[in-house]
Order: sequence, then structure tokens, then C-alpha cells
Amino acid sequence: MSIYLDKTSKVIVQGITGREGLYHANRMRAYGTDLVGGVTPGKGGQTVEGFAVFDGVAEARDKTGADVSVIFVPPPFAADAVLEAADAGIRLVICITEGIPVHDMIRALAVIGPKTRVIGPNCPGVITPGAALAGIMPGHVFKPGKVGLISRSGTATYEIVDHLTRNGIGQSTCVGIGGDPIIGTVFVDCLEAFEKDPGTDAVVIVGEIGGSDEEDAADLIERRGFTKPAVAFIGGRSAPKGKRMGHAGAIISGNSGTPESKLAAFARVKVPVADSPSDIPSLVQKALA
Amino acid sequence: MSIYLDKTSKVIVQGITGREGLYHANRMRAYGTDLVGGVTPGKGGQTVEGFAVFDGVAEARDKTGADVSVIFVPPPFAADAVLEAADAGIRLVICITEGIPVHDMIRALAVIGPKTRVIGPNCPGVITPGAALAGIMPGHVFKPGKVGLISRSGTATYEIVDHLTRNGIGQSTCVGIGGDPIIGTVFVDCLEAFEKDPGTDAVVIVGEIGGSDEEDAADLIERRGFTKPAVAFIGGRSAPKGKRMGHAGAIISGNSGTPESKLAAFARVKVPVADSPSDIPSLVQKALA
Amino acid sequence: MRLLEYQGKTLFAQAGIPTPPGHVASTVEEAVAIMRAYPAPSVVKAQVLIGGRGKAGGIKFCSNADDVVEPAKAILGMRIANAQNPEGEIAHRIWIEQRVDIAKELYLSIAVDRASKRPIIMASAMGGMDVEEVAEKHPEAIARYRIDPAMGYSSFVGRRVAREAKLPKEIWNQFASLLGKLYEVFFSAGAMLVEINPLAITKDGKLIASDAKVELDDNGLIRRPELASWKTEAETDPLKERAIKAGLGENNYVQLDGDVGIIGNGAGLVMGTLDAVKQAGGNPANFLDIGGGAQAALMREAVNIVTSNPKVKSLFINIFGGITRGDEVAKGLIQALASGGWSKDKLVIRLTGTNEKEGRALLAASGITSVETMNEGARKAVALAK
Amino acid sequence: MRLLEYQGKTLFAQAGIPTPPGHVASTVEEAVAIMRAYPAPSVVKAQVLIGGRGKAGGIKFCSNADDVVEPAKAILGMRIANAQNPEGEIAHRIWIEQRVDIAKELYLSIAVDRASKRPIIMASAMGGMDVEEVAEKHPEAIARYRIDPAMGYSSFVGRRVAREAKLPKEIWNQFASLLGKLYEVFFSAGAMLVEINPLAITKDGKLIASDAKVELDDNGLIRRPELASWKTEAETDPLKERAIKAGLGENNYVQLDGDVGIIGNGAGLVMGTLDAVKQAGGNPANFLDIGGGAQAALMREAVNIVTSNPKVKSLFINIFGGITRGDEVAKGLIQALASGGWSKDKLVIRLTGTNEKEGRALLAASGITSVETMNEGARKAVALAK
Repeated sequence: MSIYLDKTSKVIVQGITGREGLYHANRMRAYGTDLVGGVTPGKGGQTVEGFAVFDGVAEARDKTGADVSVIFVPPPFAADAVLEAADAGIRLVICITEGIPVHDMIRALAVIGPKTRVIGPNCPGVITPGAALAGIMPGHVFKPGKVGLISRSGTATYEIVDHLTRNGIGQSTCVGIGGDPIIGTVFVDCLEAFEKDPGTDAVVIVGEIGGSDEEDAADLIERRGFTKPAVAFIGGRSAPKGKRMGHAGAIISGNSGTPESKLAAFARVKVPVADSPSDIPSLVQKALA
Repeated sequence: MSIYLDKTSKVIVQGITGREGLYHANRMRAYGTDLVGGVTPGKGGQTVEGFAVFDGVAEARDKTGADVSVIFVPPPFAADAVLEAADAGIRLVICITEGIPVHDMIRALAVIGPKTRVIGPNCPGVITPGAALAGIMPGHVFKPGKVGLISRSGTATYEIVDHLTRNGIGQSTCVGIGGDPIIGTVFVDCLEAFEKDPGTDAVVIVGEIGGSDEEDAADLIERRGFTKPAVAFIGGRSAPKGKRMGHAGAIISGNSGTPESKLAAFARVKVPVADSPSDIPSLVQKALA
Repeated sequence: MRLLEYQGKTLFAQAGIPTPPGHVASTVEEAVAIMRAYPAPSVVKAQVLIGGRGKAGGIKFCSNADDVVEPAKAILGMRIANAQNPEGEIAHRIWIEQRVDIAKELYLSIAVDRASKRPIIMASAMGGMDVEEVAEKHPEAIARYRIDPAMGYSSFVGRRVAREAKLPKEIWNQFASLLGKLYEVFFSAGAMLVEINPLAITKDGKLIASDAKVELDDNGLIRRPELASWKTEAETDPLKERAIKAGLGENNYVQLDGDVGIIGNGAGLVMGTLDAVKQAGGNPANFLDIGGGAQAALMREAVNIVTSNPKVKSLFINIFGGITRGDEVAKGLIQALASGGWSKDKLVIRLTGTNEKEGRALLAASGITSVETMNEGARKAVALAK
Repeated sequence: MRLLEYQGKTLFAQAGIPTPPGHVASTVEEAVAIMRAYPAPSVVKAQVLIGGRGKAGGIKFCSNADDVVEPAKAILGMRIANAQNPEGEIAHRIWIEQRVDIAKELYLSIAVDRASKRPIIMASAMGGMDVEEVAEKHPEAIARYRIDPAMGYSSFVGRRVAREAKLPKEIWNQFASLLGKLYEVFFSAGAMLVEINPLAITKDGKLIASDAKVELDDNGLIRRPELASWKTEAETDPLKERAIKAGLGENNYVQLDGDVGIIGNGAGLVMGTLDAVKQAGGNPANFLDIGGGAQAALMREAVNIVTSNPKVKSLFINIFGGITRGDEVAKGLIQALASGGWSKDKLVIRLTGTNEKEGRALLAASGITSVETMNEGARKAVALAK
């Protein structure tokens, strides 16, 4: 079992004729994802490396039954691509693009209805190991299993998953929610989904400095909206105030977004926080014991 | 029984210190409406003719428990007043103002959520005879009973209701939905509410030329979304094409909004259409027999 | 309020929509001066709101200052009519614009869609024709998209419409950009309709607005007061202007063709009165709604306005008093009659509702009897007009 | 990207927000010329991004061309520091603006609220103070409102905020209008924050923006490219500029205080590497994320950038290859070492993931051994920096 993505998901790539889009479409297909085609406006009707190309998402959905879209469109046009996918009734829209104007996303997310879930932007996507990959994650690191993972960071996730997999701990679904300040799906959303997923026994929360997403997750746990065992990691604990650490969203501004606040929140709800990625497997084993 | 408005409704007036607002607030109170106060920005704390004045709708709602607002605010500010009422969580917002820019209403209605019902603008309001009046209707014409009425016009309603009342046919609730091209509540909304109301046995639909609200109502009846007896009237049947008849929305443009189309729609679903307001009572009696 | 072609094109050009360069003239001399300044193959187009100006000879061609004289003379002052409006409209202005080499004609419009409460975009590769005819004969040729006003325009909408309207792929991006600008015009001008028909593709592959049809929301002019001054002859009517001056709204007086003058309170009741007159075999001369709560002075002026229409043979006043008080109506009517503008013999009044007794007493004192019902009044008024 | 006060006020003035008339100068001569042209009681303010310029002597007064010389001389070139930033910032410009008679100081800001994904408006009648301090000590004194971006600003929002912030009733309408304009600036400039503190009420009852703090979204500059050129000295950093020139993003290089240079792929991994170095008792000299799929040339330049920081004593490269290939990383590193900019003795590399074998083989051929884990690498790098 899994959340958001499984073997039945039909995935398209928006921006499939671009360098990044085509490269990752091939990787997703190689992983076993049912990648049914892609979209590049004006290039509809072509076939690239075996992928059918459509002019628009509505057309692609009508002709392929796609319900998931992965977006590799340059920043100035990415919010338009997200809106197009939502308008076409795509259920899960994963926006990989980094560098989208914050106000573009604020406006797009404000008008997208509850039928569409947006993940990202500036995220590595979603993987349900052994079933499907919709994003840019290195599939070989992952292994099917019963631990869910949610992360604000890509490579920190790979590092942590690598430790899990090497220690024999497989994953149900791993969701990279993205490193931007304004993102479509937050920890709380994923926790609520994992709570309902019988295939998930525990969850690893990979947070970082900036914002209050970790604190909100702790609040959810406190009011019993999530009741399974959870383990956390917080990146950027050594970062100074006011410096943006790689991710547009990883910044401590004033008293907000500090690691202290996040550590305190997790301590309050008894979620152990690993000092190093390598400590995660043992914390998970302890939590599940 | 009734729809939208009853004895328990707590009503405020936005624009209560204006000439129109204050005049009609007095009339509503005299009719027996639980008129709990009014709003005029900057005049909060005053009392006018026994009505408590508040600076904003949120404050008025907090202090009075108001759930209905009747708006008498000049056209340039009326859409802002509607948004304010919705933002404050008012359940039923009745906008009397005539002359509001169409685009103001398009934008306001696009962002108001399902928790708020907007009636109007350019409408006479809602009356549940014997219980409450929220609007500018002449209360003495109405009589409690079991026939619902929905109308795009004010005075045509009074004329028709007068005939009903004189013939001993009382009304459950009468809703003036307004004569503008873009209005918050349409015939279909009211029919769905009347369908569920055990206090309503039949409905009178007072339409007019322009738009397709009557056709939509007929479609609802055809697909059994409304199953009670209905009788209709259509105003402006003698109007030439392209001329706006008083109401901004009463206009035949091209092939759309013609009386022929509306008559045909009602004929299809066997809703009798009165040639004259004076024919309505006998048609209602026949429908109920 | 409808705009003339050149006014619409001005709005388009301000928003960055490509339009052929052109100038407006209201005399032959101005036309010559324009062609002297811009000597190029040009089109001379009658500036009227009525449709069918091409067939009526309202569009001619010229290429220099000499040969603009004939077309300008012919069109300026020309009366252009069509089946719907046989009386027609006089062309007081011409628009002289440079000719464009057109490869293909498209259709594009944005209108207020009442049912969805949203702007609706319509586009078709079959441009240059009457869109209602296209909609009837080739419904599949028209692509429609209803925009969420909360979202506003986003360029995928333009691409989607372009694809569904089967427009050539080469112009999709241009089309999406132009449509975004047209949406901007639609919203910022408070339009009920903006239409480009034809939207031309030139021989060198550029989109250009060959025509412009814009209808503004009268109520929206409070947000763009500078546009109100663009109102033209065809949009004005002296009796309507007088009604507005008296304090009534833009839609409260409508001139019609018949001979039974009509005054009532409330648009719905007045419409119903018109219908009743028609059913009684008569023809209404006008629609006049005095609104709610009218005072005697307004009522007096309403009587004067309606009866100053020379076609009016009888006057039917139908009042169902809610906020409007019967005594004020009676006072105003009596004042108007006293000033000699109309005779009580050509008058029928039905007065019911608030203060009906006081009103009827005043009328009786002046020798006027009120009828009981609208239908009765309609019959009498029609008989008086015979 | 943060704007200096005078840049923020320029945006405000363009949007119609009242600001005191003023001019910017970067030399004493310019300051004198300004005061000669506008002789009026004025304030001379250091244009720096750092807070606390008032306490540091960065705000002075003058009233004519003669007495502007002293303040201008004193402030231009002044280094202004505070507790958070002891190194401080040099004032290269002054802003000379006419003094305003202030009756009361308010606070007003709009910021991006991450949790609600909406703009949040904050206002308080306690202006002129540090807002975080007010929020802590008098939380009830701050009114907050999260705007639905689909709705946009509507004036009831301003009235509601004004009431809840207990602002004087007389200025509610002015405040609601000013807030609408500030919202316009916030959205159209793509701001993360627009703050007016203090928002002054003058003695004659007018609102005026006495200060301006604006932080723009770097990604949003593609929509307002003209604003990108407003970037100032305090916002630039030669090594960061070099990283951007090499093709990295705005946030990929961050200068820090320590002596362990750090390169990794992916922001999360690099952050984790910084933390690991810190836990091992070291101090990171920088944050450098080479992103995904970096080629050898980029890796070489990354090594050159990090090691050209004179504080760097050891270099830790931490690569977890997904899209990034180990052989490309190794090649770039070997090229950088070959050019003599850095010694392999002061280097620790951990190389795992895609093409790790090929990469490690290349490294081994150059006498470099890769460590197995991040924590091991961190410990070694910290030891090398001692």
C-alpha cells in the first residue's frame, strides 16, 4: 500500500521535449512507472523516444487517461503549467521546477480546488518503491516496505533512505514536498494520508530550518490527527539567522523558523529527532518495537 | 416553514445610517424582523432610532449573533460590502443596491465560498410572511401560506402576490433574486431549497426576458431536481430585441433570452405560464388540485 | 454602452493588441489631411454601431489624398440600415486605416456568461462571418472556455482555446498573448463583450485585429469615467437623456414604436404593463419606470417626458404602491395636466397600494377615475389610442 | 533581495503611497546641491540594510546647504553594525528627506505567510518600535489579517484591520486606501515583505510612510527585471557572484564564518553536511550546493570558489550521486587540484551513488581516497582544519 501514487497511476510529463523532462521521463519509465506520454505545446503529434507528445494537458488526459503530471517547465511558465494540469482535472500535480516566483505559486494555489493535490514546487517528487516513481529521485536507493517518509529536501532524503535501505527498512511512499516557502502539500497533509494508509507503520519526517511546517506537524500529532510512530530529522541546525540555505524556504527570520522551536515541538509530542542521518534507522527500529 | 429566512434569523443592515437603509430598517423591524443592528464604518457606537451601529460586519456579528445582512450601500462600494459580509461569516447576504458594476459582482461571487448565500444585487429581498422581512418588499401584501415564489422582479412580484393573497393563497417564502445579469442566487438554487421545504406545496416562478435562468429551471424540473407543482409568469414578452427593459439583465441579445425559448422550456416540462398576473391564482389552484 | 470600431481599437491598442494604423475623420477635409500624412492603400469605414455596414456600402477603399474624397463624401452622412433596424443610423465619422494583407480570418470574443457567472471566451477559425450563424451551422467550429475570474487569465487557456478552435499551430503563442491582453481590456474596461471579427492572420503570419466590437457595462463606467465621454449619437436619445436628468437610471426610459405611452413603478411591473397593452391589441410607445418612492416632481416630469413623444395617443399610468405613495403620484400627475401638456381624456390610471385612498381622492377632485386592474387599464388605454 | 529605504520609497511613491519628498546622494557635493535646491528642515539618513542605524549615528538633521555638510561627511562611508552583524555595513549613500511633523507613529506590513499560503497584513498603533518586541510584549496590540489572494484587496479589509489595531477612526479611510496601494506594491513587485515602520500620522492628520523596508523574492525578479538592477553592495558578495556566473542559483553559495570549506550536491545534503561539521566541533566556511547533474567544469569552479576564501583551511566534498555522476565530480576535482589552487592534503571527499566506482578509481589514480560516510568525512575535515 502507499499514498498518492501506485502501480495504477498514469503519469505524464509536462515539458517532455525539454532536456530535463525527457531525461527523467526515461528514468521514470525505466523504474516501471506507467508513463503514458507528455506535453509540449506546439509539438503535439510527435513521438520522442517512444513517448506520445500532446499539445495540452486536457488533450493528454482525454487520450491517455493520465491522472498524475510531473512538471519540468522553466520557472516563468511553471505556474501556468500547474494551473493547466489542475484545470484539466489532473489529480496529482508534481512540480519539480526550482525558481518559480513565490507570488505565482500563491496565486495558483489560491484558485486550485480540492480535487487536485499539488506537490512542490522545487521538489524531487514522489516514489512508491517497487511500484512507481513520479519525480527525479534515484530509484535504486529505495526499497519497498512499511515506513513512510516526508521531506523538505531531496538529497537529504536519499542519504536517509540509503541508511534505511542498507539496514533492511523498506519504504511505503516517500514524498519530497519541496524547499520553497510556498508549497502545495505540507507535512500535515502527508501525515493525514499516511495515517489512513494501512501499508504504512511509521513515518520519517525530514524537516529543516525555516517556516513552521514541523511545528504544525507536531500540533497534528498532539491533537491525535496522526497516531503512528514518527521519527524526525532537522537540517540546517547550524545555520546562522537571516541566511537562506540553498532552499528558498530554509531561512530563520527573526524568531521564526529556528531549529530550537522545531526541536521543542517534536520533543513535546515525543517524536525523537536524529542528530545525524545515520541515526535514523535505529530510531525507526526503536519506534516500531 | 420557509426557506432562507425565518423567525430566528438575526438581521443587520449594512449602510444603516443612510436614508434608504434607515427607512427600510424601520420597515423591517415594524414587520417583526429581529433586526439586531446595522453597520456604517466610522459610526460604530452610535444608536440611530434604536438601532445599534457597528463599524464593521465582523464586529456586528460578534456582538449580535447576526446571520443575515441586508445591504443598502451605494454602487461603488456595494461589492466590498458583500465581500465583507461573506468574510465575516454571514450566512445570507441580501444586496438591494442597484447599479453595481457587473465585473465587481463577477469577481465577488467568484471568491465567496459555499457557506454564504448571496441574493441579488438589484433585488427586493426575501420575505417569509408572518415571520420576517429582509428587504424592501411591502409586507402588508403578503400572507402566510404554502406557496413559494421566486422572482426576477420586485413590483411584478407585489402585483402577483396581491392576486394570490386576495384569492386566499398564502406564501411560504418569496425570494426576489434580482434583475441584474450577474446575481448570486438563481431560480435553480431556490427551487432546490423549496423542494426540501415541507412548508412549501407549490412554487410560482416569475421570470422575464434575458438570460437562461428560466430554461435552467425547466432543465432542473426535467431531471426531477424539483418535483412540486410550479406555475410561471414571464415579463417583457412584448419587448423588442436588443433593448434593455429596466432591469440590466432584461435584454434579448441575438437568439438568447427570448420569451419564445422560455415559453418552450416551460411547456416541455408542463409548467403552465400565465398570460397575465391575474391568471396566476387560478393556475396555482389548478396545480394544487 | 457600445463603442464605435475606432474607439474599441483605441482600447485594444492601449493594451498592446496589434491593430492596423488608422485615424478618424468627420469631414472630407480631415480625410484628405489624413491620407496626405499617411499615403498608403487604406480602407475607409463608416463608424456606426449597426451591423451590415459593408453590404450597405459603408466600407470603401482608397490609396491617396485624391481618391479618398469620393469614399469620404459617400460615407459621411450616409444612413445605414439593416433588417432589425430599418430606420438605421447615420455615419458621422469615418475611420481610415491602412490595408492589411490578410491570409486568413479568425473569430475571437470574450463575453459575460450569465449562467456560469464567468467570462466566456469564444474562438473559431471561421472568422469574418456572423458568429451566430456559425454557431448554428457549424457548432463544432467554435471553441468555448469559461474563465475562473479568481484565477484570471493564464496562457494555457489561450493555447487550449487555440487548439480546440483548430487555429494554425504557428500562431498559438501569438494568440495566447493577444487573448491575455484582450482579457485585460475586458476586465479593466468593464466590458459585457469584446469581439474581434475578423481577427486576421496577415500574409507574413502576424495576428492583427481587423475589427473591434466592444460593449461596456453602463454601471461599470463609475470605474472608468473617462470612457463615459465616448458615448456617441447612436447611443443617445433626447427623451432618455431627459429621464436621466430627472434622476432616473440609464435603463428607466426606453423608446419604442407604438402609440400608448406607459408609466409605472418598478421594471417588472412596467414590463408586465407593456405586455398587457400588447395583449389588448395595442402598441406601447415607451417603457418608463419611475422607480421606488418617487415624489410628485418626478412623476410630473415623467408625464411630460412620455407625452412629448409625438407618437403618443394615450397614456397609461400603472402604479402598485409599495414604497411609492399614491398621493405623491396623484399630485405629480395633476400638476402635469395643469401645465397643459396632456389632457385627462387621453389618460388611464390604475393606482393601488400605499396611500391609494388619498391618491384616488386627489384624482377624483380633478375629475379622474382610477381603474381597478392592470388588464382593465390596458384595454381602456388601447381603446383611447384608436 | 532587500531594498534600501530610498528604493522602497520609490516603489511606494510610484504606487501613490504618500512619502516625504527626498533625494539620494552618494557624495557631500550631491548632498549640498540637494539642500540648495530644496532648502527645508531635513533628515539625513544612512542607506543601509542593517537595522539600528539610528543608535549607530546614521540619522542626522539639517536645514540648509551649509549644515548638511557635517552630517553628510559623518554618515557617508560610516560602518554601521549591530549585535547580529558585528562586522556591519558601510553607508555608501544617504537619503535626504524633508522633515514631517509627526503626531503619532503606527506600524503596517504585508508579508508572505507560509502556513496559510497567503499574504498576511499586520498593523499596530504601536509604531516606531521593533515589531517582534511588540508582538512579544503586547500581542493584543497587533492586528493580523490573512488575505485570500483570489479575492485580492478590498477596502473592508483595511477598515477591519484599522479597527482591530485600534487606529484612530479619523484615519480609517486613508488607511484603507493606503493599504490597498501597499498590497499593489507587494504583489506587483513580488515582495516577501513590505513594511512601513513608522507609518506616521502628521499633525494635520495625514498618513505618510516615514520608513520603507522591502524584501523582494529573488525568483520574482524575472517578472520585474528592472528591479534586479537595484541590487546594492550589501546584497552582493564576490564569491556568490562568481557562483552565479558559473551557472548556480542565487541561494547555492552562502558565505559563513568558519574554516571548513564545504561542497555538496543538493541543499538538504549540504545543510546536513554543515550540521555534521558543526557536530564534529568544526566551523563551516560556506554553504555550496552544486545542484543536480553537475559536470566536471562546474565542479572544478566550485572548488576554486570555495578555496579562494582565505579563511578556508580544509575542504570537505560530500556527494550522494543521484543525477550527479561520481566520475564527473572526480574529474572536476582533479582538474582543480592540477591547476594548483588547492592541495589534496587539505581535502576530504565522500563519493557515493551513481558512478561511484568510476569516480573513486579516478580519485585513487590521483592518490585521493574517498571516505565512506558523511560523519567520518566531517570528523576528518575538522581535524585537518585544526
